[in-house]
Amino acid sequence: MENTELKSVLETLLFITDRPLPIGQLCKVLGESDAGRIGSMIDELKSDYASRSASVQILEIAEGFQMATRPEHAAFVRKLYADKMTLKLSSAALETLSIIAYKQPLTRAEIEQIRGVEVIAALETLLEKRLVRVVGRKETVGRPLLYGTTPEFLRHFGLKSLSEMPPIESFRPSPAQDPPPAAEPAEASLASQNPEGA
Amino acid sequence: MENTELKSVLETLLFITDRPLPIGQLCKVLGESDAGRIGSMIDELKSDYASRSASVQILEIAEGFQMATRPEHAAFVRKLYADKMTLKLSSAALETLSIIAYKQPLTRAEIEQIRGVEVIAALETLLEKRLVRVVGRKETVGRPLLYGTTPEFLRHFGLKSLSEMPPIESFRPSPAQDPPPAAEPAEASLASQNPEGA
Amino acid sequence: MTPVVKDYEVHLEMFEGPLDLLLFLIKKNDLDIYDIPISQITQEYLSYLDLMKDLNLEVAGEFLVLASTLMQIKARTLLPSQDSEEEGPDPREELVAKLVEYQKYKEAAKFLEARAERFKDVFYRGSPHFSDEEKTLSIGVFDLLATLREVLDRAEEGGMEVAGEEFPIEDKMRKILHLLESRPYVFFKDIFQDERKRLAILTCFLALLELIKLQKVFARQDGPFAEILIYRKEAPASAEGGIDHGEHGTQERP
Repeated sequence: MENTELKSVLETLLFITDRPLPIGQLCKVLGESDAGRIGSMIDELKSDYASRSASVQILEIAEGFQMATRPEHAAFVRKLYADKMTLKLSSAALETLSIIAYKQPLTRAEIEQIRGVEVIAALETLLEKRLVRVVGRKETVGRPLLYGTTPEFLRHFGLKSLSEMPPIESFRPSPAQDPPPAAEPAEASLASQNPEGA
Repeated sequence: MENTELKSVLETLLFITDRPLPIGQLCKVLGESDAGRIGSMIDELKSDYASRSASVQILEIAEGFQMATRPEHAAFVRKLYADKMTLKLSSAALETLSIIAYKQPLTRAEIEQIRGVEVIAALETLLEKRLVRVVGRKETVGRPLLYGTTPEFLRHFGLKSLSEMPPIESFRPSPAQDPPPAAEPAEASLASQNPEGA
Repeated sequence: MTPVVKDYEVHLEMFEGPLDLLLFLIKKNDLDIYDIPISQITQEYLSYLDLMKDLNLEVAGEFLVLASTLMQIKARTLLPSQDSEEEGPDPREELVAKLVEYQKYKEAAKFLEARAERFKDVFYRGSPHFSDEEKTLSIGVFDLLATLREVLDRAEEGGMEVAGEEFPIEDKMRKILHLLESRPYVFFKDIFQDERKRLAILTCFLALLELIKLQKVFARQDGPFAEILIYRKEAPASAEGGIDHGEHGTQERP
């Protein structure tokens, strides 16, 4: 690949990636064996960006390269994401989430069996907030989707791993205690999560 | 805020966002009341990018603006993500989606009325891919959930807004066996938006 | 009636409904949706239903409801026309209206598909990654069934069946894979080449479905009602340089 083309593809990759890309991986994707060449192309890109005072920069972080915003505009980025940071969950969503956390992977029908009500609205909220994801399909009739929790789930609840969750048996209700009635899934949180408030 | 600064912050926001930003939201984040000014700054940014043949472009999509890669380098992006970037929907899912797009908001029973068969599996797939979301409940017996399309839906199909979809009546089968109506009236506006053609 | 083929755990995911089948038959026979020959369509519709039962496919209840609607319409056309006003809505008109309505959305779906194809090469930061590729039969179930029907029609009539004769599905799966060993694809019909017995043909068909489900082969059709081809599925090339999203179906946002 010729230099201009290589630089252009590099720019594309550094833009689109959601994690730092090591030189080795860039070589593989670009089909280029000369890591030194990739390195100097990145340097060129860096100085191109700097010389036109672009508001985006190419950073070398621990494991690799990635585009990032410059600190000058941090206030605006924070403002953009301000609404997103607050995460309020309805009790229906929380109950659904705890069922998934303890019983994963499981299907929607299995969650509904436990909760005794439809959970599609709660599930949609959890998917939207990336607390839950599809982890595969169950090999039964219809191959229903299987759900599990995400790394975001752990981060949000301050857990290092799933094993940090208390054993489910510790929540066994005392005989007298009735479980609270299943609450309506509240739609409120959807709008606030969406920055444009669509 | 002075023009150069404004453009620079705009570039930052259009880069960092993971979803299209409507002009209104950009105004809010930037503390700028003049939407026209933001619009012309975006136009300037667009032509800056085009004139230096940047490998990234600014697109008007899904009722907002966002940076995107250019189609020329798609092969490398796919390679970076191990080919996990292409969503192929089944025809059942596509049909369910088109019903939702035109008739939203509507309930699952209403979709099933049109398709004549259960749609829960297709609906679950569409929710999971975030092409569709729960938008509320219908105030009838059982308060069934109402579904609608998402900004991701518009983005996935390259639509600026729902109004870019051809009127549903243009798809009505004609009494004689004429070929179905030409499928893409919106061609012109997209071609100009996406100069390379996909 | 019990299904002809029993005890096989082959399940075809059927997301198509009775309206899809009717629209398929209308297109296949090049009929006018506004002027459907009701006897012909009813007979064909019922024969597909029988075939689906023979294959032990899960036939949704809606299929049976529509079957009885069709027979009701047929019965009406045989009666001398009377004051139809008293009999409430004309079931034929209702059915045509439903078909026309649904047909519009099917065309709209094609519009969406074409759009997605045009924009598939543009990526955004935050574009979702798909860890579980949507499994789609690239051809319709009814296209498969239509071809199967042709094969069955050509085969010898059922009189030759030997009671208790067995056709293990595994044998048929091996046979199909064997056919594909020396070439990249075969015609769908070629799979049934040396089969003469109804049960053997049905079993062969189920074997094919199973292989599709196991992703050992895939079916392709270039254009409506074109010949169906069965391809061997190559082992996926190692995703060199790819980010492993196995544990990362969702993206982390700032």
